[in-house]
Amino acid sequence: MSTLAQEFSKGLLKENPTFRLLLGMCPTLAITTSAFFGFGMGVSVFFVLLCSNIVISVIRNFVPDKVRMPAYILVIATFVTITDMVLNAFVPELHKALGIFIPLIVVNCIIMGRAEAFARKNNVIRSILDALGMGVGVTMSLTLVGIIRELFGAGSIFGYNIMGTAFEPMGVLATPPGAFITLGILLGLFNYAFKRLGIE
Amino acid sequence: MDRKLVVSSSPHIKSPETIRSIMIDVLVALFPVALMAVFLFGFRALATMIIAMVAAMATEAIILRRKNLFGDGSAAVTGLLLAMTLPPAPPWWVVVIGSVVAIGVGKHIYGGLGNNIFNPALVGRAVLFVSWSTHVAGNVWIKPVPFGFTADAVTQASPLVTYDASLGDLFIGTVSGALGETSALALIIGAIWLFYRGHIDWRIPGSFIGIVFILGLFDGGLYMGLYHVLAGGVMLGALFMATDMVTSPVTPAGKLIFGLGCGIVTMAIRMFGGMPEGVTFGILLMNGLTPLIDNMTLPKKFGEVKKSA
Amino acid sequence: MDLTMSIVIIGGLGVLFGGLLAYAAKRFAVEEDPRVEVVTDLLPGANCGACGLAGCSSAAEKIVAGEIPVDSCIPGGKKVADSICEVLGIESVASGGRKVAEIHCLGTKDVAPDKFDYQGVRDCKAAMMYSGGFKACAYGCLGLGTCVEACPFEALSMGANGLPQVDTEKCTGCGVCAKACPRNVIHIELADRKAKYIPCNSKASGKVVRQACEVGCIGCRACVKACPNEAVTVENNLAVINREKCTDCGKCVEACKRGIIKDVGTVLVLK
Amino acid sequence: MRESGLRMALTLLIIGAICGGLLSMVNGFTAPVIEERAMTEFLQALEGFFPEVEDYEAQEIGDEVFYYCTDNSGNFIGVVGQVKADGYGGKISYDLAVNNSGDIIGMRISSHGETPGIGDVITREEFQSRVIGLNYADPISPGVDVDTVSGATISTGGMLSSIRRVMDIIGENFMTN
Amino acid sequence: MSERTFVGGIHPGYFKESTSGIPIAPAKAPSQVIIPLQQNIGAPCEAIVKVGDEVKMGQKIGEPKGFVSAPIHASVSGKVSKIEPFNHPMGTQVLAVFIENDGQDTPDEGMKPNKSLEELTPEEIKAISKEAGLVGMGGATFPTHVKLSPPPEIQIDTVIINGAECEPFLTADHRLMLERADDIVFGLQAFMKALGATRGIIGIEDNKPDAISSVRKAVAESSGDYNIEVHPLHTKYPQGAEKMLIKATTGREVPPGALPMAVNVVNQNTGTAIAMAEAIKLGKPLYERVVTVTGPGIKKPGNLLVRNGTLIRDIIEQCGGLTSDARKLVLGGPMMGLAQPTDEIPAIKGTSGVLVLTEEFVKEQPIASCIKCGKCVEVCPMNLLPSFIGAASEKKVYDLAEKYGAMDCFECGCCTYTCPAKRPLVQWIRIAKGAIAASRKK
Amino acid sequence: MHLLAIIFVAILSNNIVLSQFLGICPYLGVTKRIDTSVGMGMAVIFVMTMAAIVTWVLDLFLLQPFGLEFLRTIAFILVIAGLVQLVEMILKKTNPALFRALGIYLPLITTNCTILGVALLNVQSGHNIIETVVYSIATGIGFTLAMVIMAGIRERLELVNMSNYLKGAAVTLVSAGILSLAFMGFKGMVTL
Ligand SMILES: Cc1cc2nc3c(=O)[nH]c(=O)nc-3n(C[C@H](O)[C@H](O)[C@H](O)COP(=O)(O)O)c2cc1C
Ligand SMILES: Cc1cc2nc3c(=O)[nH]c(=O)nc-3n(C[C@H](O)[C@H](O)[C@H](O)COP(=O)(O)O)c2cc1C
Ligand SMILES: Cc1cc2nc3c(=O)[nH]c(=O)nc-3n(C[C@H](O)[C@H](O)[C@H](O)COP(=O)(O)O)c2cc1C
Ligand SMILES: Cc1cc2nc3c(=O)[nH]c(=O)nc-3n(C[C@H](O)[C@H](O)[C@H](O)CO)c2cc1C
Ligand code: SF4
Ligand code: SF4
Ligand code: SF4
Ligand code: SF4
Ligand code: FES
Repeated sequence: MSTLAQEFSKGLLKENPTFRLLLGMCPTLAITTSAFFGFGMGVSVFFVLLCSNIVISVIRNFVPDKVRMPAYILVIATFVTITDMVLNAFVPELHKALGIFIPLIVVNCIIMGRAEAFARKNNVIRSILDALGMGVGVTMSLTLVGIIRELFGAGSIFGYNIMGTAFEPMGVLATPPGAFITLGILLGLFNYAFKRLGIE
Repeated sequence: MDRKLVVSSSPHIKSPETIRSIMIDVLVALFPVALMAVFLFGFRALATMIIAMVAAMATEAIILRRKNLFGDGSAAVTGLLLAMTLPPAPPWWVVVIGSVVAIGVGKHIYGGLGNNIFNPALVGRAVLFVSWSTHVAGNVWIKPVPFGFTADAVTQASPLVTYDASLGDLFIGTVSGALGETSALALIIGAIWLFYRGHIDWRIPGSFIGIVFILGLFDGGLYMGLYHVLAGGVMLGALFMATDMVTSPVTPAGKLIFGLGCGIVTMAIRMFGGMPEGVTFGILLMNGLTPLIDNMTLPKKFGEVKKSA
Repeated sequence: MDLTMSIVIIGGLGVLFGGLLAYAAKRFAVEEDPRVEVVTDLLPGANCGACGLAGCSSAAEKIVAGEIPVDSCIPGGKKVADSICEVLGIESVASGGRKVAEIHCLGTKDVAPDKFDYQGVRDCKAAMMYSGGFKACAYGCLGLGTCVEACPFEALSMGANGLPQVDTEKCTGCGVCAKACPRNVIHIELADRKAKYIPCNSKASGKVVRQACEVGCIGCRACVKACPNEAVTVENNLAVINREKCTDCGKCVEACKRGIIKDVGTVLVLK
Repeated sequence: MRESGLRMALTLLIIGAICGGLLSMVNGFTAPVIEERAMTEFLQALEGFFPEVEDYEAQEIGDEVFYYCTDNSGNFIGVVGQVKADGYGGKISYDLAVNNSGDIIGMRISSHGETPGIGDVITREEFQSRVIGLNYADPISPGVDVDTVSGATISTGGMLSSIRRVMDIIGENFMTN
Repeated sequence: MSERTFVGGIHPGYFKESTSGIPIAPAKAPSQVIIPLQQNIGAPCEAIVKVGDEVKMGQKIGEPKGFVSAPIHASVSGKVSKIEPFNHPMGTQVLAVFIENDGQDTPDEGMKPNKSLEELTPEEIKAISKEAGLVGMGGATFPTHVKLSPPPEIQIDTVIINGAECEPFLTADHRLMLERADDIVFGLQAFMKALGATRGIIGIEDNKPDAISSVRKAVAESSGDYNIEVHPLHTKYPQGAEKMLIKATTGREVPPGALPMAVNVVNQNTGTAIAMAEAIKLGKPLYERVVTVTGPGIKKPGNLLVRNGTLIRDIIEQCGGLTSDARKLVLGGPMMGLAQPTDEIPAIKGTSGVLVLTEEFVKEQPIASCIKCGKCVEVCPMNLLPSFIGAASEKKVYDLAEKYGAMDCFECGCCTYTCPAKRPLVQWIRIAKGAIAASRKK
Repeated sequence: MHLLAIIFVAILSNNIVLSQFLGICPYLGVTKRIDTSVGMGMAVIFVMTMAAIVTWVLDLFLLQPFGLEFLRTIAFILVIAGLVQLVEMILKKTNPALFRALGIYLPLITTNCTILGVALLNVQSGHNIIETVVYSIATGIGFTLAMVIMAGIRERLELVNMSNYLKGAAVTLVSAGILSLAFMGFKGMVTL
């Protein structure tokens, strides 16, 4: 079914959570000092999104409307906490870098947004595809921002030195101001590109 | 009637002043400052200024797809003022990146001349400062050698770290520091020209310098008051950068508040903060507040009786 | 120990808030029509103002309250109106077909000269303030694009000939442009009608039109006589074609010496 | 009765209980791993400073912890302090290792909020080499006895002041001979 | 030794030398006059003559339809040839009476001297001003009799004669003050008597020292017991704007949106005072006025006494015609005057100047973004924020425009004049005013 | 002095938006007009303080005694979500005027990471109850300050001709970047 493919692909570009929907901007700014951190955060979000989308679309019919929000939050928070503990146990370096932004995945608007807007209204298959698309979209975006900031702010990508030793990195890209400015300019470029490609 | 007439709204005469003429006036005002920089720091200072101006103008020309490099002259002003905030001889690529960031990020993201919120030259400088502090801050201040146009560069600590320069040296400019900030004398001469031409108003420089002086008094009496005014970038900032019309309030009361704010932040950073120099951050911060200040200080209309704000 | 306490605490908090919320929901219940939200979702969300209200959400409120008709949203068209009817459980109203904007002027710079050089704000309304507009024709399009700017759907663009062009795909027929035009050059018409039309807006006498424009309708009635179906009439010196009666035979086109009668569509898509 | 309070509470109770239970289980699984990792990490760090370390004893002084290290024959080989300095962007946490003759033999910054590219020079050789080898009896006045890094005076000066203070503590508490 | 002045204002080039030395000369009456039936702010008149009627010079041909309106009189004797819409200086088409001049200038019987000023009552003075069709000749053409009839709760204590003539290029008032100073003083006395005012002030910019001494002399020589002062004013545009003038001469500030009478002042132009004097002394209605014909596009500039309804084209012809590079025709001064699309436009009561500008004045400069230099804020005599009003109006955010003071702008043009970015601020403000007024009506 | 330092740091040198990157979504979304950004700021201060107190108590008396710190995230967010919803309901009924002023922002606040972030930061940095309250209020003020400054900037940018691609979020981010640069000037003045 072509619509199922759309369910997946919309998250990549058309409804890319970062550059189109402007959701979950905090981690996008905070932890993208390197490509690896961006990727790690993306995957974490991906994981939580997938799991919670599945569970919510399964339980959607049993949960009374009035306690919908608390119930979803419980589900999401559970997966977030699991992610937190697993990262801490097995990828401590990433856990330390992502810091408080791991628990804050709970309130990441992407996840709650998908739960409210999608999983609650759709069946499991569609919800999984939606989560896959959105998750890949987030991971791509975060990694991209990470790559750019790492390349110019440290001269490397995924830790591999690219720019040679004579390169003096542009420190501002590793700082909060650099994060804001980079993302702002990227957003502008994406707006332009989307318009050019005719993606509304 | 045989010819087609022109119809437009009144008034039908306009003052001869244009943006370009204002910018040329600013360049003229900066001439003594530039001269002094070359006199003190040699031809390397001239090179820095030229690189900054050309890079700024070229960036703007490319963004606007404009053939004329000089255009309305504002990019040249930005470039020159950026150079004025840099040490005499940073690496050329640092200067170029500074200009590109100033014009590209500081100015044209906002739609170009007149629309930017933050002072472009200072955006450029702040980005350089955070990115390559070793090249634009720290151990980069060259000891001035009057007439030593090609003399070797010897570095020296900034008077804002040592606090031991004489007031006379600070006034004339025979101290180490950024290109345009050392000579209060040259800056004042330039500012008088701008003042005479009606491009700056006493409020911003007056309140800025005034509050720096007053707070300086608390830091060690009259001497320190004057020292704080003369040392570092206060004069350059107050006379040429806080007065950038685009990024400062238009209302008279707003100008006073703006100057006070710049001075207070500058002095807070100098006295309690982590760095010797707070002017850049003081002005940038107040630039951000400018729209709010303008809104809070709408002038009283003619004939309006006291009505709260 | 951990396990039981975890279950107890999180479960307990769940019960606590479940209970509290349930209680509060009863205790602090506020009447609110949930349909407003649903209807707001259905509306296009362009906040274009074609309905005459501040935005889509206030339109939704008024629609639910029955203060304005369900088909008030022109951009949304029949589709939206129908789905709103479904939500509100009322019978679908047959709102007419899709509408589009139509430019009623062909007076490009070459054929309809200016009477003086206007300098100042590039806006049609502004230009009207100075001797009633710079165009020699007092009814023609000024070409400063106020309508283009006003269109909330980016359906208008200024053509190379100095007249606005409608992109019939994007145009929703909301009429915002027509309201913005100070010279009433833009008319809102059915999109899929089959008829000729006359892209001229001049109500001036033939003599005046001849001086001001090479193509404008002079009200000579040649078309009226030529039309076998009595579809053409001349009102206020301007020929008008009744789309119900017009059979698209093209007799009037041949008759018109000024060549101002056009197929619907030919001018609309002129790029 | 579909939307009754009881039902709402029950739903949340069930979901909450399941979530709580699940988390507890995962925690039971990961907590030991985390704890063990932290231990080995710390031991590795100690070994990095003192390869011959066999045993250590923690001692709290103020709100900082010092580890008194001994080799396999129980001889005192040095102290590692888990200490803090005032930096530009808040506290800097670091480990400082001092051998039994009172010389700094190593340091490791564990967390800091210094500006990347400016203050983070404290994590690099450029700065650390100025510190290594100093003795607790040496004067360590920032900018006078040991150069600060220009452009990062606050960070490096803060570190040096803190080192001075830590060395005093170590001298007082551990350097009895 | 000039008075205190207002804050703001500009010092444009004055360009007055070319005409200030040339005495007023009567213009040739044209063979046909075209007299629009709307010549004042307020309601238009109704024609009381028919096509084919013979009319005499000074005969009433238009009867006012409302209180805020003044009658209109024939400026020549002859035959009414048609009554139809014609171009009007306001840019619209207005019903006008066309009179074929018989060249006789036969005066109307109604034109005869009134009683002396001492004998006239205030009510009679008001009636005379109304019958003579007096309107303000300083530009706004507000009916004079209305100004002379304040509501009973307001006692006017001061009458100011506006001899500032701050608009560049114009010298009509200057010439009148030199040549007709006694009539100005007489007119002022009439206004004072009509209003029961105790103080009369004549304000004159100090770049016209000869006018100041001429008027001073006339005041000294005048008869009657009136307290009249002559105030030299700081030379600065818009010193002649009534609010600024009142501030400069009396120190009072007219509140925003209020009229001068709010501060117990009435303000009249010098030309209006002379028209008042003529109405009393000669019974002459307002059918001709002094017009400065000037500008670089005019070959032989001068001050002409022009009959109401004379085409601008005829006036220009009498001044040697246009130079080859003339491009813009303005009725009034360069700061507030209205640019005209054609010279086939009749002169009316409010036509104070015919200004023709050349190519170099009309070069269109591109509109740049506002650089927030604040120069417009500095010069705005009303203390508004023209830059923000303009920007808000450009973006059609009219509520913001209102917040920044759009409605209090009197369109003096200082802001547009001074703006280095060449922004058409006044035009934007006018647009905003229109939009705000429209939304208020709703 | 210590409390003053907390306030200074929370408002200026460690501004929650400009240097901690929390609450960016409302920062991009609700800064179009000054009055709405003030409203949002007030609502955040209120909810943040309340949530911080409740979660602090919860942490001290329920989670810590049983060694259940790993449940912080889930317990806190549950409490916050519940609280916000309760407040919303109660306000709507009891004080419609206040509800109209603040209420519309409340749903936005649940998913605003500043609230949970501050609750977590409070317990992680071992604040006592007074410090918790002070820190939360100051952080909220810092948030409001950043919001209002940005709203001022954006209101001005409304009147500017700029590229459509950059309008809105993009230019807001760039401006936030420069503001954040300016706020960096406050760093190093006070250390906690
Ligand atoms: C954005 C920014 C970040 C800074 N980061 C640090 C820092 O991490 N560590 C530091 O010591 N100083 C930092 N500073 C302070 C300056 O670098 C300051 O000039 C320096 O500490 C004083 O050194 P100097 O005496 O060599 O000029 C920072 C300044 C700014 C503006
Ligand atoms: C609507 C309106 C009503 C006025 N009413 C009076 C009035 O009652 N009394 C008066 O002395 N002047 C009145 N005036 C005249 C003004 O005071 C002023 O003289 C006139 O508008 C011309 O001024 P200007 O040439 O500066 O625009 C009125 C003007 C207007 C526009
Ligand atoms: C900006 C501005 C400038 C004016 N300059 C003059 C002037 O120079 N002389 C003058 O008589 N009236 C001038 N006026 C008109 C006066 O405000 C006022 O309307 C007039 O003096 C009233 O007299 P009147 O009703 O007899 O015309 C000016 C008005 C404005 C708004
Ligand atoms: C008095 C004056 C001061 C100026 N100061 C600056 C400045 O500090 N930095 C700068 O980039 N441009 C400055 N300019 C130039 C111009 O206003 C600036 O590039 C605009 O901010 C660009 O929109 C100044 C212009 C004038 C007239
Ligand atoms: S159609 Fe109307 S609004 Fe559009 S350009 Fe023509 S005159 Fe202007
Ligand atoms: S062209 Fe006119 S009718 Fe069509 S969408 Fe645009 S504004 Fe509406
Ligand atoms: S805003 Fe109005 S009153 Fe002020 S200077 Fe401009 S035109 Fe004059
Ligand atoms: S004078 Fe022009 S450029 Fe200057 S502030 Fe006013 S509108 Fe802006
Ligand atoms: S992710 Fe932080 S507020 Fe949305």
